[in-house]
Amino acid sequence: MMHSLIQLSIIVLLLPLLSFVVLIFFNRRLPRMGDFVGVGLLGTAFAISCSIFWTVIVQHYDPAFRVAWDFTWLDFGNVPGVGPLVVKMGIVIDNLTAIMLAMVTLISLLVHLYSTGYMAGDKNYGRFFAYLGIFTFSMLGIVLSDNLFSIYMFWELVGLSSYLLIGFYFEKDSAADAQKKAFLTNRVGDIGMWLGILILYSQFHTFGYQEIFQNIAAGKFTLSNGWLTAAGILLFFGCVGKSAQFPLHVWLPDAMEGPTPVSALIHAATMVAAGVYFVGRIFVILTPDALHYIAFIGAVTAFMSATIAITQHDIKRVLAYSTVSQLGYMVMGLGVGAYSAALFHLLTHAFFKACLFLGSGAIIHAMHHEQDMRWMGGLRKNMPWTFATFSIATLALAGLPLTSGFMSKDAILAGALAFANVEGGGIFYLIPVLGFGSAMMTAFYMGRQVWLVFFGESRTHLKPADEHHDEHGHDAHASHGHDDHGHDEHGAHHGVHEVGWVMRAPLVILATLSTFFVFSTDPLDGAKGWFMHLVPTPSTVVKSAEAPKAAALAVTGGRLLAEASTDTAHPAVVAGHAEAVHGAAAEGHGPVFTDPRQAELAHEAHANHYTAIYLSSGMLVLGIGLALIVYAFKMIDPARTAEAIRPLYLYSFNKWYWDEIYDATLIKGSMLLSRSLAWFDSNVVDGIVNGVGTVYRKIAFANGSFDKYVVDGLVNFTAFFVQTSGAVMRKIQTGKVQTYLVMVMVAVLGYFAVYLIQLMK
Amino acid sequence: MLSLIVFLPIIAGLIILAVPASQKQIIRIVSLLAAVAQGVVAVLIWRQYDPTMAGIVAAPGGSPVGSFQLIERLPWISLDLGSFGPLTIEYFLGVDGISITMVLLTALISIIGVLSSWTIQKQVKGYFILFNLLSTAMMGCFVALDFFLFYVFWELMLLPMYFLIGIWGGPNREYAAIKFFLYTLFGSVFMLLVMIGLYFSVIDPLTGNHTFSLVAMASQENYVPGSILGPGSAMWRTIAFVVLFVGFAIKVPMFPFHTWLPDAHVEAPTPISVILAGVLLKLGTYGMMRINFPLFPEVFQAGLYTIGVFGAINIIYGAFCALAQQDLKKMVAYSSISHMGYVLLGLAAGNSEGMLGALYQMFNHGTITAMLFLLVGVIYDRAHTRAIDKFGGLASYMPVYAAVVAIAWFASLGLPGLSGFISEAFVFVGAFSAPTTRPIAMVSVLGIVFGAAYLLWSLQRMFLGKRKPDAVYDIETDAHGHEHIHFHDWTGKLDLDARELTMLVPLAIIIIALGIYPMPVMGLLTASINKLVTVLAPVAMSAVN
Amino acid sequence: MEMFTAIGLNHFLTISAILFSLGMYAVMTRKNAIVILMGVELIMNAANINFLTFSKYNGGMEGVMISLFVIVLAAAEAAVALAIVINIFKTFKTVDVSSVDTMKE
Amino acid sequence: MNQLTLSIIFYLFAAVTVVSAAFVVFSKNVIYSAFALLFTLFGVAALYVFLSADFIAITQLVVYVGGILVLLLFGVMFTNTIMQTDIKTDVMHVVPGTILLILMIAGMLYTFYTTGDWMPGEAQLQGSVVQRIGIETMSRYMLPFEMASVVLLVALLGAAFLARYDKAHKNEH
Repeated sequence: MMHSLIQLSIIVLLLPLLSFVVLIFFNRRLPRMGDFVGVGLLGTAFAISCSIFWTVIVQHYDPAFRVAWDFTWLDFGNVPGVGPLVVKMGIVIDNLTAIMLAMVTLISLLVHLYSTGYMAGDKNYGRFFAYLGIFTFSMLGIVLSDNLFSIYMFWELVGLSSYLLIGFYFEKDSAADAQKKAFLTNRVGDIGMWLGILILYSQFHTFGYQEIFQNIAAGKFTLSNGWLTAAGILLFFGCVGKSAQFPLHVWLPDAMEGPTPVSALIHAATMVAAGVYFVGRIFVILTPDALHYIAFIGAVTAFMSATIAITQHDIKRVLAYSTVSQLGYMVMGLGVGAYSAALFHLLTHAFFKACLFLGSGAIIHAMHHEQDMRWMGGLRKNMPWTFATFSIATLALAGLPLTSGFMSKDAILAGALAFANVEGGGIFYLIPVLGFGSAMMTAFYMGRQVWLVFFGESRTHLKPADEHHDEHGHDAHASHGHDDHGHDEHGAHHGVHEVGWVMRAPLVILATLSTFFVFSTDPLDGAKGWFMHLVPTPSTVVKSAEAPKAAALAVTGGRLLAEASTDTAHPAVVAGHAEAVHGAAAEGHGPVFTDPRQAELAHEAHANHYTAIYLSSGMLVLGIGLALIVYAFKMIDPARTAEAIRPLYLYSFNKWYWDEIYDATLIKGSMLLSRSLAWFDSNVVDGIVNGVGTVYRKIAFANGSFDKYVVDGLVNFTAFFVQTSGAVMRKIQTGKVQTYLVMVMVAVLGYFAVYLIQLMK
Repeated sequence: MLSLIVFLPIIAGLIILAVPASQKQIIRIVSLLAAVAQGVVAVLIWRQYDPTMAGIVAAPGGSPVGSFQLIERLPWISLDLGSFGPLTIEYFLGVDGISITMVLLTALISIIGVLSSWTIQKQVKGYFILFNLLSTAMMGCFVALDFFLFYVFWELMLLPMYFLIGIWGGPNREYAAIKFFLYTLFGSVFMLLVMIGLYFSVIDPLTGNHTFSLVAMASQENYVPGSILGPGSAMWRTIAFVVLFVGFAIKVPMFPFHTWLPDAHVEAPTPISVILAGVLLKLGTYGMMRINFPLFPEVFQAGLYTIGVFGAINIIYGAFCALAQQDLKKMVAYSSISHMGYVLLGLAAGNSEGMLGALYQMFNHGTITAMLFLLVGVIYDRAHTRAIDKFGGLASYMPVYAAVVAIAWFASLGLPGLSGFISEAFVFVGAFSAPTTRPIAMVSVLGIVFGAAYLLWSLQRMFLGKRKPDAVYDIETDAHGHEHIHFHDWTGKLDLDARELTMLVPLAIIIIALGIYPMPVMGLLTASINKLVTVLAPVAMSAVN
Repeated sequence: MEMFTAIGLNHFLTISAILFSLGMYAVMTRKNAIVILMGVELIMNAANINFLTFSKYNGGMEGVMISLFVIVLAAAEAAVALAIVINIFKTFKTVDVSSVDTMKE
Repeated sequence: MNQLTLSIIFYLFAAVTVVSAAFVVFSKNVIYSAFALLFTLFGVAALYVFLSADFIAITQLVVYVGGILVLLLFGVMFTNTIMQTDIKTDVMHVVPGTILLILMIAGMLYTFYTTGDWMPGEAQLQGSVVQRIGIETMSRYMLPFEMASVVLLVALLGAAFLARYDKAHKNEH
């Protein structure tokens, strides 16, 4: 009997699909192109997932909560060498799933609402909602999947919907390029993920998370530990592609070619976070080496994109790079073992970043599709609501205390510090350093953005007249209906006015969700919040390969191990109860781990909590202060600074030249290879085939030339002979062979007669 | 039952023979009815089929026809060759999991092919007679269980194909037809030799005579020790395997024997391309699974790695060549080379997942590629060109066409939820699970990206963006300010018309349905595949040698 | 009667003689080069029959072998001759040998 | 199978052979002659069987019917465009030819039937000679066999060359 939650979640999963099917076929026939269908169905889905959320999170307040259901999808029969083999598809609901369900449906619903205002008048209005539907469906699929195969399927499906939505204005070549780039880049990541899945499958002949985890825990992984690390890293590659981690981050900024609500839903809140979610799912099989790799990738990504974001002019690109940077944070968090913190940041980030994007959408809408911050300014008077919500979200992103962002980010940074300490310093201190550095930069560029957009005086009139269309990343909105009244109003602000409620309400809701009290009673410690309690760090199933380290950890780790309950089957459960008893402030707070390394990390993270708070607040002050100094008090002229450090400026402005590098090496290279192979195919391989024929002709010809001299010689000789004899006996010389033949026969018969006569005698 | 499905088209061909050539419509309708009837019979067969019976090989000591189904077995030719003993050739039909899927595919593709032949105007009568002959030959190949019978059908297939390409093809058709003919003939000549060798090496356990029955050949204990291909004569068995493999590989087509395919496709008319890619290519891999591998399992085991490497070459090489093509049809042709590479890779895995993926990929590639070629034909009818760069922005003007194209293209690049993905996925699963082919699998996974690359790129160049300056159509704005395009000398419906939809929509539905729940087809396969794997497994040989 | 029922050497020789003469007649009288070729084939068949006949009633294999080679040669001859005929046709636009008399002076 | 039926069959084939041969020679239409020749060759093959040279009979069928006759037909097709309806062949030296024909037949038959009666050897060929042919080919007639193959090759190449003479000619300049 299916658990009622499962049934509900299936309904939630299928409602967006239904909306897609209905809209894709009938949007032209329905009134208002059927947007109410999308909104209505999503509303229902959200309501149901709220009930799930309530049941799971509020009613059973249990870190170990888990219900699962699966069915046989493929039956391979009795496979030789393996025995009966089936591929199962299934759904698992635990705390994380429930939270993600609520989050995804909520943001999707808000974006649907918002789009009814933002996309109004588009000629493909209905199709837009259809695409949102298929996206939501596949995203929910990722969230609910209980096995690697189905998550891979939905993984690619979100790739598809992202492809469709980025290229929503496919008439624009830039959009078409961007969608292709996004899909292909993601595919590169997916290859890695797929190989990782294959490694695990080839060992256990199953795709299910639980089976795989139990098998590894039981030490059934026969290949070397290196393979397990490889599997982890390869699976992480999927996340690298989807969550736009370095070096596959290049697609996300270009993805801003899509309509802004899409950027908010897919490229900020949900899809790009799926990578982090997935790594969280497989967290337990990641070996320490794999985790190091992940941590470094995350840190580098966070830092790099932060530096890029500083110099961008396009309001959406700044947000895009900050998204990449924040995703880098989450990945780093996972890498350093701060599992709960990373997923917590995933949740908070989803809300405030969606708020930021929708806000920027509102601004763009109001500014008639002006996206360049250099020509904005002074909007706070015209758009108070947008201003308020946008600034709250900004502060959350920058990590100001009392915001949600503060708690999660701080937890991650604490984890990073702990990690560095546990790993024994050295190179590993790079990670927290990069983390704090990008925290500072985040504060700076967000401050810069808010100031440029909302404060000061309007700079629309400064915009050079010729920059209407040629700006990269100009919202494709310009390419349809709205355009006609778009650009004739530069230089005056009477065109700019607050957006309608249908677009304002989502902003307000999201801004509210960006504050601390939603998540925790203590504004300073997210760890005391319900999230980090309900989504505890699971204990790894990998046997710690490095014995000496384990010994080294025994000093502190051993003490924690001593506290561990005898029941090691569900360490997290035990931890949950233990925590409930001791209270959050108790020493050794956090789950109890069987693995000394994890135990050490958890301990250290708690220990470093306040250090992290001080450092990050310092960074925040530094960043925002710098922003104010530069843009508010005008003490430093950004232009001249840029001139002073021109190379650095250009390096950052051109996004570290990654696009150029890839274009020059990979793209050009593969095109060259393909052309040369095609040439090889048509000239060499096929040439050999035709060559056989040619060779035969050559032989025949050579032989022919031989014939020419010998045979023709004979012929000529015959001719000569005939001629001379003809001169003699021209009378009987008719030149007809048959005549000669007749004569010959006459002669023969003559001889024959003579012979017969001889015979008679 | 099987005879019916095999010879229905021939009967239709005879009827058409009686119809005066001027009655084009009647001729078309007759062939359509035949194809539909064939489809109905195929479905009946499918209903009767019991997926739990494995087939492949006669159970030792069990029934001589193994667990094949719908058996039809009659002595066909039996001569007394004196010193050579009696020559017995049987009319021996039967299906197991491997063949029934192909039978279903063939029936489906034949219907599609007849429908898409509607536009053929030149010598309709001759065309449809040849077409029906071809469809009989294909169906026969898939159900024949007597090697000689198989060979007859196999050869019978060449002739109509040759004429269909050579007469109804494009400008360079003679070259393409000859090339196709010579290549395949080259392959089948070797097959003949091996066939005779096998005949003299195999004894039917019941009659004690030499036999052509594939069922008898498939079980190693029927081989006469000391005979030319019997156990022990490793060298000859290897040679026979290689020769046979080449014969089938030409049909697949496997690098480096693939160059006939692009030419043949580019020159062939649309329905023939559909048949060619949809069914004929499958005959190569089907032959491998039915004849080549089970008859020489130990050689197969030894050759796994090589086969896998060739599969990988097909995948990557085909994808790269496709990336460079300017002619849309040529690109699709190379794409099917690449996709057949997956089949080879799956076979090389030698385990159930891989083989299952391979066979499923054969089925899906049949439907998907048929769709691709139909779509190419659609645009070619309108624009009279296939140059990818001569379009641009079509999606705005032919939305339905663009949508269907998107389905086909994404199915072909292996998007989850469409059937192509599952087969490719399990090919990789199998290839990776087998230690032999693991490195190959790692390399050929790259095919996923390059496949996506050329498909998406062509999609963008033809459908997205704006009309290219040198496009083959003009944009006109009507009274309401809506933009329309029109192709020169194309009077029909701009977007897909009813006939084209009746061809494409069922295919699309099949592709999507099998992408979501593959069991309807996979369920037919599993028993046979598992049996096949056990037959091929090295242990099976140790019993004989 | 016995002379007719018991198939003997003479029967075959008779047939071969008739074939030979007919072939020779064709060669002599026909103008169409191809028919001439056919005549030649007839002659060769006649020869073959003789060989085989004698070889049968003599119990030796020589005749059989030689007739084999004769057939081989016949094939070669036919190929070359036809090539020549085709060339003649290309050159003179006819296969009428009577009109091909450029060898005359 | 008794003497009588055997001989009946023999006369049947003999008749076929001779009659169709005559048709070959006397028909005015080249196509007809070609097809008549087909029957002649069949008949001759049958006679070979009577001479217990089954292998030769098969070869006869394969080479003549399969090869030469087809060649001849091709020749006809090539040298007479299908459009041109009368594929006739006209004649010369009819009178001397006919006389010679009669004389030849008469003379030879006379010789056969008068010059004593032929003594069949004590050992006659019996049954199939396939095996013995194989042995002979590989032992005694090795050289002629090889030479035959060479001859065939050369003839083939020569024919190929001749048939496309003008092409080769063009290639020269």
